[in-house]
Amino acid sequence: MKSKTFAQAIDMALAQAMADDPNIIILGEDVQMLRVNLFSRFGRDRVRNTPISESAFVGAAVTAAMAGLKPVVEVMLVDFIGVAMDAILNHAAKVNSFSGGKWQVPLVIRAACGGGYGDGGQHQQSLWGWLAHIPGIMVVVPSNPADAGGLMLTALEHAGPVIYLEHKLLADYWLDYMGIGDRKTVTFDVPPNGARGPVPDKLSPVPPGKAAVRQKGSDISLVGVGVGVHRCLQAAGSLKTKGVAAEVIDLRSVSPLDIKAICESAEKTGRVLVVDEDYREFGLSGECAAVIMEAGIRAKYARVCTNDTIPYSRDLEEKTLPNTERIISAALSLMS
Amino acid sequence: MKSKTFAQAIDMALAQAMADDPNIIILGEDVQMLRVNLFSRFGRDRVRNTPISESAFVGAAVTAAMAGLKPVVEVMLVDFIGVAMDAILNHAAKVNSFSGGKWQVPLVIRAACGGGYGDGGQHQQSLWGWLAHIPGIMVVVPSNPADAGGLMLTALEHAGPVIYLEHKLLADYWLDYMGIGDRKTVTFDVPPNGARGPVPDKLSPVPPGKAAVRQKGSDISLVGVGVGVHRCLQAAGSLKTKGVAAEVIDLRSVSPLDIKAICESAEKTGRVLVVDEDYREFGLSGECAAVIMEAGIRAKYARVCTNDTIPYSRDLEEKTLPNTERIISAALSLMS
Amino acid sequence: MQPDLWELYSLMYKSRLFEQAVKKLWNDGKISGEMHLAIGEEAVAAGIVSHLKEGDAMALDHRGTPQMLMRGVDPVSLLCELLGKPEGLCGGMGGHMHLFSEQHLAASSGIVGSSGPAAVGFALAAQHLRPGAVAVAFFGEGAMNQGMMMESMNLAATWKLPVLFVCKDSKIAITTVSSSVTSGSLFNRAKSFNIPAKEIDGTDVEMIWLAAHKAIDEARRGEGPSFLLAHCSRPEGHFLGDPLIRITKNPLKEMKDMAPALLKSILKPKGAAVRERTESLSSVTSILGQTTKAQFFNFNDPLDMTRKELKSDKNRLEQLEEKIEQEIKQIVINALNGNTDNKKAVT
Amino acid sequence: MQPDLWELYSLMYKSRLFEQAVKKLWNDGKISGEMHLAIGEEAVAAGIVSHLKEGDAMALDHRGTPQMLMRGVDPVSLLCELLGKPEGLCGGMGGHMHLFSEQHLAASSGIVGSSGPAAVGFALAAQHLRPGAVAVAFFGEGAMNQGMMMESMNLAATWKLPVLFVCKDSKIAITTVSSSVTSGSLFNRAKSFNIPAKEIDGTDVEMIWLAAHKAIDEARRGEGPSFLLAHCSRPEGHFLGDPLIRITKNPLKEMKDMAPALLKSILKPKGAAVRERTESLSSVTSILGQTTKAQFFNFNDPLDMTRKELKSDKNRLEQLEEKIEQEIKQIVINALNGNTDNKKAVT
Ligand SMILES: Cc1ncc(C[n+]2csc(CCOP(=O)(O)OP(=O)(O)O)c2C)c(N)n1
Ligand SMILES: Cc1ncc(C[n+]2csc(CCOP(=O)(O)OP(=O)(O)O)c2C)c(N)n1
Ligand SMILES: [Mg+2]
Ligand SMILES: [Mg+2]
Repeated sequence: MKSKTFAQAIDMALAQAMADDPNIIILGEDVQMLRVNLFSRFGRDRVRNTPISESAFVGAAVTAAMAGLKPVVEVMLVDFIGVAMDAILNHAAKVNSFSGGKWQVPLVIRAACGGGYGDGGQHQQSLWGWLAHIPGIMVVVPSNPADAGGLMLTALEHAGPVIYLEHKLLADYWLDYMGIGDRKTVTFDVPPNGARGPVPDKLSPVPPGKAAVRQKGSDISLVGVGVGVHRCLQAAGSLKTKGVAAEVIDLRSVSPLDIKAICESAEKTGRVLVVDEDYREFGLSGECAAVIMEAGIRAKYARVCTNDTIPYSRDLEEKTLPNTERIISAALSLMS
Repeated sequence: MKSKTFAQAIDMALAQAMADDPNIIILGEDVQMLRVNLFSRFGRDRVRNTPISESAFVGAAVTAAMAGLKPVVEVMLVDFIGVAMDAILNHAAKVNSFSGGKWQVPLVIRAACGGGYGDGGQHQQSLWGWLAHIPGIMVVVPSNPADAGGLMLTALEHAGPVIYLEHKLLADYWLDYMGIGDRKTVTFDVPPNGARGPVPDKLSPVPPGKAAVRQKGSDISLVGVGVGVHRCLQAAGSLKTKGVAAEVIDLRSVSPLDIKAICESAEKTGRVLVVDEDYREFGLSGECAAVIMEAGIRAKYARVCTNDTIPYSRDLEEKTLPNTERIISAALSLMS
Repeated sequence: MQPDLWELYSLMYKSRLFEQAVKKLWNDGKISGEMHLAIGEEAVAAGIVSHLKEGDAMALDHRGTPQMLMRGVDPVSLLCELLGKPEGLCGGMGGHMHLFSEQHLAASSGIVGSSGPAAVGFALAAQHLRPGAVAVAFFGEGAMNQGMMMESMNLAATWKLPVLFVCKDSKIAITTVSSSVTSGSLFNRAKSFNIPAKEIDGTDVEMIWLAAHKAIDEARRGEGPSFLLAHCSRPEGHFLGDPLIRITKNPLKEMKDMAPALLKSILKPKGAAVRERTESLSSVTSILGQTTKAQFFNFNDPLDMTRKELKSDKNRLEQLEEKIEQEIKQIVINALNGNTDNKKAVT
Repeated sequence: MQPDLWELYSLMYKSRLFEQAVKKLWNDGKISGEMHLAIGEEAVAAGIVSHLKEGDAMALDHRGTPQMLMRGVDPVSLLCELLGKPEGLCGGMGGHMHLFSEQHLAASSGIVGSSGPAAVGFALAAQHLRPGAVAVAFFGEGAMNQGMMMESMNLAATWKLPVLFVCKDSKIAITTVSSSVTSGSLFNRAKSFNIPAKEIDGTDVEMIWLAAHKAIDEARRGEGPSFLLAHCSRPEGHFLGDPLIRITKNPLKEMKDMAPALLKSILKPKGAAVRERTESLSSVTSILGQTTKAQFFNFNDPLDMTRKELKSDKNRLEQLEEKIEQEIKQIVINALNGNTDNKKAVT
């Protein structure tokens, strides 16, 4: 186990897999610079720069996957996925079903997501719950380096299409490009254990659809994903000083959702607070409520999410994205 | 009040509004034939055929709305909205917020939705819960002619973007084009009171975000939208013979969601069954669970939704879309 | 090289009879949803698909039955799929707009324009895994205005991918005359991406075969994509039950439903000026007129042209047609009974 | 007609100083996120925006500060918006990629290619509501490969909409040399949609003004869209803090972080052949080389060219520059204090 950054762990997973499987290729805008280490090792045929034509190259990645390649197609920021949505909604997600289960689409769609660095509402969305609504795709969101590497392997091994989202506050190079730009005059609320942490020397895949309990507790379940997990852990620290023992669940995979983990924790604590950087309505937080109610578990429930378009101004942004204070105050309300 | 078809009521609402407001225009593929009555009355400048270029013309409709027109832009089937998703996700829904609340996008996006006529998984989706996830857009789904006309007026009067979805089993011309094709050899489960019904001589808008209680009952709340409402009503009839008094709520508007109506009914009956033709996970059914739990209401809950890509074969399709039998059996489970 | 006209004719005739059988089954209510026939486009399909071999791929749109059939997909399992049977090519899950055969690297989609990216992806895989193999995209002239199609042309040309873009120009997209919504020529549009383009009579299977031969050959040799613009006409309309066809075939009956509302709309106060209203009406009439024309007068049947040449050996032609007719009859019977080759293979 | 070079120079100089002030504020940490400057593109903005009047519209991309400023948006409220202040043009909600002014019918977006549809919609509204008004779309050469941009060109040409499509060719999109992902010439691409196209030196404000004059005039008279392809260079890179610029400016420091991992990757077993690895490396070096060149050697400053002409009246020039410098200083002070015109107007 060495300490590595979130970004290094993903690169490592890709390098490990690409060395073993010559059919893995990377496609996307600027990938020859973004993945310069992979480009210089695997060459321009396997790390291909594309034109700014997301609908064509994501669509192409779908059939390339059907015809024997294993493309990792990058759409840079998940916000830009709207341009390529048809390829995901009507093709990647449906071919297996349309073919009567006979034809697979082993495709990884990779994108950076999330906010907290003042880049405005068109570049800081999360959208994981939105994407997970479409049957037929897996959606994973790592919260630390070991999972970032492990979930990339999970994605690469999965027989169907996977959307792999890396949060910009965790991936140091994204934050550098989009937020820091070599300045010492700006600061961001980067979760240190998310951006850097121990990573095994040889990575292995995280089991699909398996949440991780990051902290045990008996009073309230904080359920989150990505950066949200770290906000929950921080909130749990404060709650502890107020005598509240919070359990923190890192979903890791939005779809499939680890219903068992959510329900077991809900059953135990009787209080569930979902922390979701994606939009509040019709998304992950609602789905968590549904699986709890479906299981017949009686629990108090609240959610701290992004309620609206994310504002540009750092002040307003801070209030809009789920922050530790909002989590603490929602948790305390549930306790009372 | 005359008896009119669902489609006639929409045409009537548009004709009424277009006569009063010269800034209303209709854009989309084949609209000169699809809206032939409006075309022949209002001419080719106000009813414009487009090329098959959804991303351009939906995007154009956004700024046309910003610059003084009131476009009703048609994407034919909601399934095709993937191609134009960026215009909705990152533009229509966000301009008002980006401009600091200073600039409005009074746009109606109209599409046919829903299945039940054997057209396969790329032409029968509902997607209302998916679209409602995006903050900044209203999503309405009428279930009968009077509401079809009224909600079109609601959409036209709304200051922001509205997605207006008409179900193909209710709109006779869609069903004729896509399913019947002048054949006497096919039958479809068309809800008669949805496809035809009394419509006031002068239409007025339905209040935004207001559900309608279609049937009162004290044992269980059946919550649905579009064709689902009729399936609920039919199920309620059967349940009555089994001694179960079901309340049926027609949401009419998915976003904003009538939380009050859902919660009042849930509180009263203590049992909620959401019937949703859109995909089950991360959508409307989950959101209903969330608002009930957020309100601290203890209720039993279940959902009957579309769980997967919709199959082509009529048999398999029938089992996949929410049908009356599935509703009855889920309701009875909740009763026990 | 010269095409084998007998082989091409047999592909076309088989496809024609197959689709005529499909029409009957659809009319009988045994096939659901929108059924898009490609009657009139057989020469384009045959002239191109006859070049394909193992490892080559096809990206099809909503009108892809002939290509699947000609490529060698088991016809009974194909028909079973249209019938929505579990024995179908896709177990009844896909239906006529979503025909998939992994073995033939053949994929379909009902999303207009998506055969562009699909062919690019197939060709990319070919470049990596099956050098010398090609991918063909079939689509209509309406699809040329779809952004992803234009992006795909740029992408294929940039990466010198082995793609043959085949645009079947029916002049109409559902009810919209494509020239009224298209600026510039499609031929020049393709050429502007630096893609060699050829415009061709879509009913002349020999010419198509030759053009495809050249284009596919170049693609196999790594010289990149080509574009074929083939003009066809399509007497069965956009899909079975096409309202335009219904009106032109049975104006009295259909107009009875349509006319009163139309008349009322035209006479209503408030709205466009009288002149503009008249223009609207005449544009509706003109589409109906074009539909009639395309159907009854303008239909250059690609089969007729070839049949004329083959008539020199009348006996052989009669035998061939007879054989194919029997084949199709048997296919229909087997499909209705669910006796697919697949099934036989399994049991 | 001839342009007023003094007016154009004053627009350009103001924009230059404004963006230099933005750069400083960004470096000071007062502006967040990705800040895309348009230094080097001032002639394109000035030569075109100076033609616009009430009722005309602008659709901007991620690099639209100069156009907003030149169009007459209150500079203090503009700067306040970049600073994320409540006094900003959009109350701090939009930021530098989302500048909106309803009064000027000016809208921005960070989605590459979306200024195409946006200009089409503005022009459609103009055709209905403000005959004679026009809409301008500004975008980069990278955006020309975005499907919606190509669709928009077809749509504008089909509907004969008053759109001026302005492509600022910086030759690069973030780190990708656009010619390496673009097939055919953009000039021919535009022409293939039947849109009159003109290629032009993007540093020559006089030529741009004249070309825009003609194109906008035609658009106002209902003759439809035009396309201008203007070549510019952009010394500030893609955005402030651009890693490519950093490496070229400070190779020792930046390479210290980058080189070890790169070297390790290149030497790892399993992967491409040595020759291909060397090719990768040299293509990285070549992008860095091009960045350096664009920055230090190839930068044709559009201001220099005009200044040279105006030097004939040296006094007037000095006075003008002095005045603008003062103005910008005051704008920065006011913005930092939140004293916008809006605010004054309200209180
Ligand atoms: C993205 C998308 N938009 C619209 C449609 C509806 N639609 C189906 S076929 C068709 C016309 C296609 O015309 P063309 O490409 O010329 O093919 P043809 O039907 O004439 O063979 C349209 C608009 C669709 N399926 N997908
Ligand atoms: C749809 C979409 N894809 C990708 C991006 C990321 N992106 C931002 S700017 C840019 C390059 C644009 O290049 P060009 O159009 O030439 O404009 P320039 O930045 O050179 O002025 C890219 C790829 C985006 N914002 N939107
Ligand atoms: Mg056509
Ligand atoms: Mg550029």
